[in-house]
Amino acid sequence: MSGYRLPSGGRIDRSRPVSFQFDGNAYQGFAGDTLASALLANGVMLFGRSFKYHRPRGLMAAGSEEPNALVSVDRGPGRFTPNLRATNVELYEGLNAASQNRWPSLKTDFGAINDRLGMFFPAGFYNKTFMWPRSFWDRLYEPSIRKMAGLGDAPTEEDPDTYAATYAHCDLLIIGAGPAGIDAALMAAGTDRRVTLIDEQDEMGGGALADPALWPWLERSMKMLADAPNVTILTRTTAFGYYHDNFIGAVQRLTDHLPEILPATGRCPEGAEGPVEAAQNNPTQGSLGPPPPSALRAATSPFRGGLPPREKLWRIRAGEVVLAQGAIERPLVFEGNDTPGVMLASAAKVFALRYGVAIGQSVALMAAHDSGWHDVFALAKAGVGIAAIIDMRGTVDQALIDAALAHNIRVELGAAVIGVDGRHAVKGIEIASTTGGNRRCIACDALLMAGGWTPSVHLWSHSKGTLKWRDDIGAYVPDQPNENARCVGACSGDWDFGQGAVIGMLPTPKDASRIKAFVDFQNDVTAKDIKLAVREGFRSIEHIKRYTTNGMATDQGKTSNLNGLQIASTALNKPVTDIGLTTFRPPYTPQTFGALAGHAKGELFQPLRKSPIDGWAQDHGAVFELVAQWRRARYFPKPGEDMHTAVNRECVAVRSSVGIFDASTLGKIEVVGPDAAEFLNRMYTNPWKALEPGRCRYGLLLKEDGFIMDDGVSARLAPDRFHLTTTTGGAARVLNMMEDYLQTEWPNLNVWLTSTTEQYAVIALQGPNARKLLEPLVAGIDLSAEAFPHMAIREGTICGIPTRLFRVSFTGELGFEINVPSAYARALWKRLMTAGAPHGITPYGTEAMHVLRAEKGFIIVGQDTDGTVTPYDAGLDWAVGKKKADFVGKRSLARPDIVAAGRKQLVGLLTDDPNVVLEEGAQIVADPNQPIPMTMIGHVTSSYWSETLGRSIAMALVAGGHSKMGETLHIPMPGRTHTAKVSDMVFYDPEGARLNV
Amino acid sequence: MILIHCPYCDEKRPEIEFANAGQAHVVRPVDPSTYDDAQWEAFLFIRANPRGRHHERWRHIHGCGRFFNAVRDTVTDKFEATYKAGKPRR
Amino acid sequence: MSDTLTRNDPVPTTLFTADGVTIRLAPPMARFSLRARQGQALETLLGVKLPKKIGTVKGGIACLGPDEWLLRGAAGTAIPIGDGLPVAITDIGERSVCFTVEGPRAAQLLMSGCPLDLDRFAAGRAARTLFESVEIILIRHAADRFEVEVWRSFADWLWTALTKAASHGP
Amino acid sequence: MTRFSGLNLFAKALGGHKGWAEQWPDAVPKPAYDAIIIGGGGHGLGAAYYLAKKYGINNVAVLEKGWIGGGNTGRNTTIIRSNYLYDESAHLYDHAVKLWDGLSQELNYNVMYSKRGVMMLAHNVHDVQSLQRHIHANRLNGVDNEWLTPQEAKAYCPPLSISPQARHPVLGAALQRRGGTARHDSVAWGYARGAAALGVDIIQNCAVTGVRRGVDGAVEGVETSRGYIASKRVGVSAAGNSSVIMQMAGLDFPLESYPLQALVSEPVKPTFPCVVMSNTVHAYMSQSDKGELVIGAGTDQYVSYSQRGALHIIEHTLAAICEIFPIYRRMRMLRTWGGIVDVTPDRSPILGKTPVTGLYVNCGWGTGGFKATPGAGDLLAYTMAKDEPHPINAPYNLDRFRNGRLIDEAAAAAVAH
Repeated sequence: MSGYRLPSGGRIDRSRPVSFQFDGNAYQGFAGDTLASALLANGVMLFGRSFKYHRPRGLMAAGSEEPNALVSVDRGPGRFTPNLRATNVELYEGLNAASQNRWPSLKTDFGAINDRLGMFFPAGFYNKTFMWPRSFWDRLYEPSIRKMAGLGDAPTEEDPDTYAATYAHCDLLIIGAGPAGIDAALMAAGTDRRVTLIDEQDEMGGGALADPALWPWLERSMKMLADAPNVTILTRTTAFGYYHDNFIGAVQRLTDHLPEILPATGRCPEGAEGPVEAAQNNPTQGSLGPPPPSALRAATSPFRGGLPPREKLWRIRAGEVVLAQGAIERPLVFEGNDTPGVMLASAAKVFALRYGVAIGQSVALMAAHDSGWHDVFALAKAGVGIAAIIDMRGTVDQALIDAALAHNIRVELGAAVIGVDGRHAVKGIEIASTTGGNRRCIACDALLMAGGWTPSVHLWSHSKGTLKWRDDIGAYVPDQPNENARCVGACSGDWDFGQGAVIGMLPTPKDASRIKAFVDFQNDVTAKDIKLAVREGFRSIEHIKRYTTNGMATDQGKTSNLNGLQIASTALNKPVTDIGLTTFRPPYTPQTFGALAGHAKGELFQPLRKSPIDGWAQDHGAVFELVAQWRRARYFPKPGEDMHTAVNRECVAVRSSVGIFDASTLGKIEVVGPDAAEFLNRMYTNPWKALEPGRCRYGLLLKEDGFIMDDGVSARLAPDRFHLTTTTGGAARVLNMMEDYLQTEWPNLNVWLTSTTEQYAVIALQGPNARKLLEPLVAGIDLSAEAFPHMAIREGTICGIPTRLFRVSFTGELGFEINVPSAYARALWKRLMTAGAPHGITPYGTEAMHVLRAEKGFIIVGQDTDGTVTPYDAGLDWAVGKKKADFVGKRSLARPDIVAAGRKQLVGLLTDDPNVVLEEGAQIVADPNQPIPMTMIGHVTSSYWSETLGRSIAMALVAGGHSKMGETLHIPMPGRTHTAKVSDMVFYDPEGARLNV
Repeated sequence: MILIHCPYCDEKRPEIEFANAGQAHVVRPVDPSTYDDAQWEAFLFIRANPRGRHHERWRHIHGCGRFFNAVRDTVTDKFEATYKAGKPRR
Repeated sequence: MSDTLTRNDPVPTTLFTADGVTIRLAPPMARFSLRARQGQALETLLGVKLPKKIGTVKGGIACLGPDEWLLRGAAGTAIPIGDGLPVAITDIGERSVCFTVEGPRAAQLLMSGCPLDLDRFAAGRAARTLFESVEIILIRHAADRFEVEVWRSFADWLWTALTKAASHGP
Repeated sequence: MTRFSGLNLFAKALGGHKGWAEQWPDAVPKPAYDAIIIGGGGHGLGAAYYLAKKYGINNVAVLEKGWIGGGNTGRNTTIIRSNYLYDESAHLYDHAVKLWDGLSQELNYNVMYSKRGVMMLAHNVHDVQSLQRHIHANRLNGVDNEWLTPQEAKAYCPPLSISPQARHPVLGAALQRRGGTARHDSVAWGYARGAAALGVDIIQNCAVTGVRRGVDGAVEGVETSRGYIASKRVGVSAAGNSSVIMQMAGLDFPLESYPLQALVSEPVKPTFPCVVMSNTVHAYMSQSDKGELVIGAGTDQYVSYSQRGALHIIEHTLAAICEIFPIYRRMRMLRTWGGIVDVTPDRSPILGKTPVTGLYVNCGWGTGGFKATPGAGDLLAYTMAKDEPHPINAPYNLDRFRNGRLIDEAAAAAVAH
């Protein structure tokens, strides 16, 4: 026989039947059921197959410690979740669950052959075999092992659900809402402390939910807590990890228990454009609109509100933490202990009294602890037939025996179950006296185990609180706290369930090396596996765990760790405390990736920074590239153009007339104060003190190790005010480094740094017609070559907007960089486009910018240098102030390897075939005919087609490159070796004639 | 996420507001050219890495912006003290 | 500043509403970063009183660090820049934008991404902090009214993050 | 040593597996050894094995303060690859990869080296340039590494999202087919068993408390929690605790130790065929033979020996994983853990002699030590046996921090512009 619904009792709502499916079969349960209780009520005993041996398995527990009954739940496209415990899946109308790790069906599983061959798969078997023939490993053995392993299937489609996250703060966090947790909350209710009480179940109460006598108390208490304004209650919330300084991670499950997921209450933005593109495309946005035909389909709707999040991550900072997580009953280890129908006594009680479901009609109990007796008495009271109580102890409290007699229950003391009859369900058990004799059978249809209790010290251990061993309960209990935390109730080792014996494995007259007595049910670790590990020299419990995988299943050893420890202790003949304790690691129970990722999905994954002009570029078909956190327009293809064509056109436009470029992403730092020049003089390689206001200077910044960190053109606006620029990617690093020196090395300097990267947008106008275009728009600045020379800065207005106008050039052409307050940049850009139309003004992107600067031999830090390049390597000797006593990085430039010959130096490279554009990153050799591994003397850092020059150009870091001018080098590529000659890096207008016009 | 007492803001703030800046009290020489290669190596690279009491720098980068010093036990991660830059080693 | 060039904002200028909270872009304003070893020099120069305690606001000026204040005022406000004095005054009027977050659920919404204990963050306080990975300056004006200053290029992200969190409901 | 084989397994099974001997004896320390290795991780055990096997020094002790393989060997994400940029690195790691190939047979212990391929993703133009540079350098160094288009990357790893709309779209990938994974614990155990069979004493629960040096400054032995043990040759291979040991010998080292976290999902049926790494998104992942998705998280920012990482690191890592592999959003994290990684200024290891005669060091592997296990072990053994470094590890000396000849792979990938 098998489980059935009791005629009365439980907290389920019998007036609300719920239909659901398991493995394609339709069943009915009640509101308030879990999948486990509902299936059990329908007589289903077989829930799943074990990991390794594919043994048929039923329910062992009633809560989150369940190791066997793992199911997959499918809620439609993208909403497939494997490995859920049936005991944690709340029943809802239409629930569709399936068993796992079986083929073709749960009842007939070909994988069960592993069970028959189990003797050949002891712990660590894979270390000992599959080595010959060698080639079989990759092709046969490993793929086969992989295929056999794993539990459920992984999802195959993108999850349409969203996840939320929040921080929260409280003075008292109570984890676990059983009687102990509720008592702690009641004590704090009505005080001025902010109290949060969280529990993983759908209903508060913990153990009290299976004790009808406590229900009135529970109801009263929960009402008091609900009425207390200082108490926050979170159900369906698992505190999964305890981190530094009372920081607790918890996940709240919001929708998995709902039959339908209805849109959240949030409303779309009223009217107008939003940054969400989907919203713009939806004609009904702006109101809630017509309800979507199916709630689940709404997930793909463009509504901003969309569906409520599936789960929410709570990041809770608590003043004090009270852990009231209770204790978990321990199974007993004997042959057949994994047969469906063998269950923890406490679980059977939960099923009967909380869910109104009996595990069987004739239930036996195998006890090593008093608590099982009490559970069985409760079952008897609920109308469940009790076949027998077997207790391995020779004597127990007489009151228990009296109570058993009063219930007319057969009692067998000093005896142990040594076998279970039945494969898919219990048909009977065989017992023997603990000394081995007197074997006999007892008919029953379920067997309960009462092996004692294990305090749930998981979070306590995460917090690095210490544990102490208690021989009397055979368990570790909390000792000294490391955080402001304490344990109350059963998780501290205090309970009133009575006493018990502490054992590893039940005694058996059978050959223990031949029987499968399970310790870790999910991972199929048996007592003999643990003994084998010990025999093979694995003595630390961590070794035993890793060798046997005991405690490494998805239940993380909640029911197996202590039994494993006891068995190892016996096998090693050492006290438990001498073989260590495996570390408890977060999470307490498995938590969804999505919940940990929170909102960080798609556009919210990481901020994508956009310049104020980005929208114009997007509207005009720009192709973007990602640079640091920014996106930048790479080129602006006209219809039919590829990148090459577009870039050629953009380059030619700059050289022949005028191009316009968005340089807003460059970092900017305003350096202000009487000691500004002194400060910059110490930071940069070149001298700054003599720079006159109104003039600009190229600045080179090293790290203290002497390697190039960043560069940029900076301007002196006033004696005590500089406007620095940095690379796009270097802005934050440079500012942080400068603050570091300023605050900690030179705190006496009167100078302050302010990031102005986003204060100013920067529009570069480059080309021979730049001045002509600009002149009519600018007021207060004389743009003439005499009044405003190259490398100068002027302040005035442009189109009525204040501007800091730089006359600088990263292209080699006459050029200006117009700094204006960000909000006006897009309008100004449009104005310049209009004004420049007669000149054929051409927007260009970063790719053309790269080509143009390479034609002039300007380096890009991060591309032509890479963190191992000194100014001398880069040919930037001119930018190093030889007379300066010190600057950041100067001392490092004198280190032996930095002054040694043969360093890689930056040079130009001209391919012998002008049509060959070398690949960036290609390696350079002196002798192309050497065998591999070749001696590489450098690599190509930048390489482009120069439309202006009608040939390819490249820059390269080459060992001793500065002394190799004119030499031919080789670039071996797959299929062909290119040749190129070392050249100067300035390929275009070396005299700079085009600049000074 | 550890809580760090910022000696400038005078309150405990969450770690993500801070940037660790390595060992504290590693002083840059006034004139680095007087350092030989070994001394310079020590300044650049050699770091105390104790199991236990450790002097380190933090910057309250997403707060008041200040660098400051701290004494923290690297085994327990607990702070013994934080103090302003320029104050003597604790 | 100009009647010929129009401003562009990085986020919608319309009000976002969800249960218990509204979010909107604040109008343009003037902003200056004020730096000095002691506030005295600035007070003299500007003729204002500076809040001394980090994290407090007084007369539109927030003290963000031991030598750092943020002055915010009506758009177009001009102040002396302190040439030659041991102070640093920098125009950052367009560096950031400001969101006003209002409603009974405002604090709760902000705590979805801000690690500070906003229950204990009194009206009149200001702090540079984070919303998830993005730096913000948070100013509380009343129990149910906050302002969030964020650098312009992060504004789009923050708007999306806040409105999404708000629409997820309590 | 009982030979492991399918046949023997079969035979032992018939005997109820009672016939298996200890894989390695739990040795009691002798008063003196020809060589001592401090640290019973894969590197240290490997060094002991090769000392005995290749270099004829059998009177060796491995001293482990806890249980062997319990440090970073047993806490890492088991990635193996050698597609490094610089010659020095490529030679070092490829030496290891060559030893990985065939290690199971050599040790007669299946370490489950799985050549499933390591794919490194490029998400922006700079990544593409950087990975191409690696590929070109690797080709000329004889190290396999090939470029894949996004479509080819997707074909190689179907769970990968190559949506151009992604925040960090995949622009391509570099694939090293010889890269892969191995079973971390088995590596330690296999070396321990192999070394023990050659006479090496593996001594667990033996913490080194001091390094004794003679009047000439040379090493004479080590003080331990189990008494003084003499040896004129001491190799330190103590990962995160290397600084602490070096301090005992009076040496300050360019090392800092940081917490590094990793995590696994619940096991699922085969879904993820290879190893994927993304430096830009900060995520890497593979699937173990048991079915768990194995995911590497980042380091915390401060020095710590607490083995206790922060939650926000895990949040960032899983956000990154879900971004590259959105189908795994409903997968669940089963277990997180922390290790201690010792990091040098140039992120490359220190492997060679020290200023103290007779004291050798193998440290500073940061997050990348597992892949080097056989190579590091072999090279440490070589250096200890010959009292001079092998040409492969010669560049990994301490002098480089003084003379500036750093081997900085991270700096080579620097980004700016």
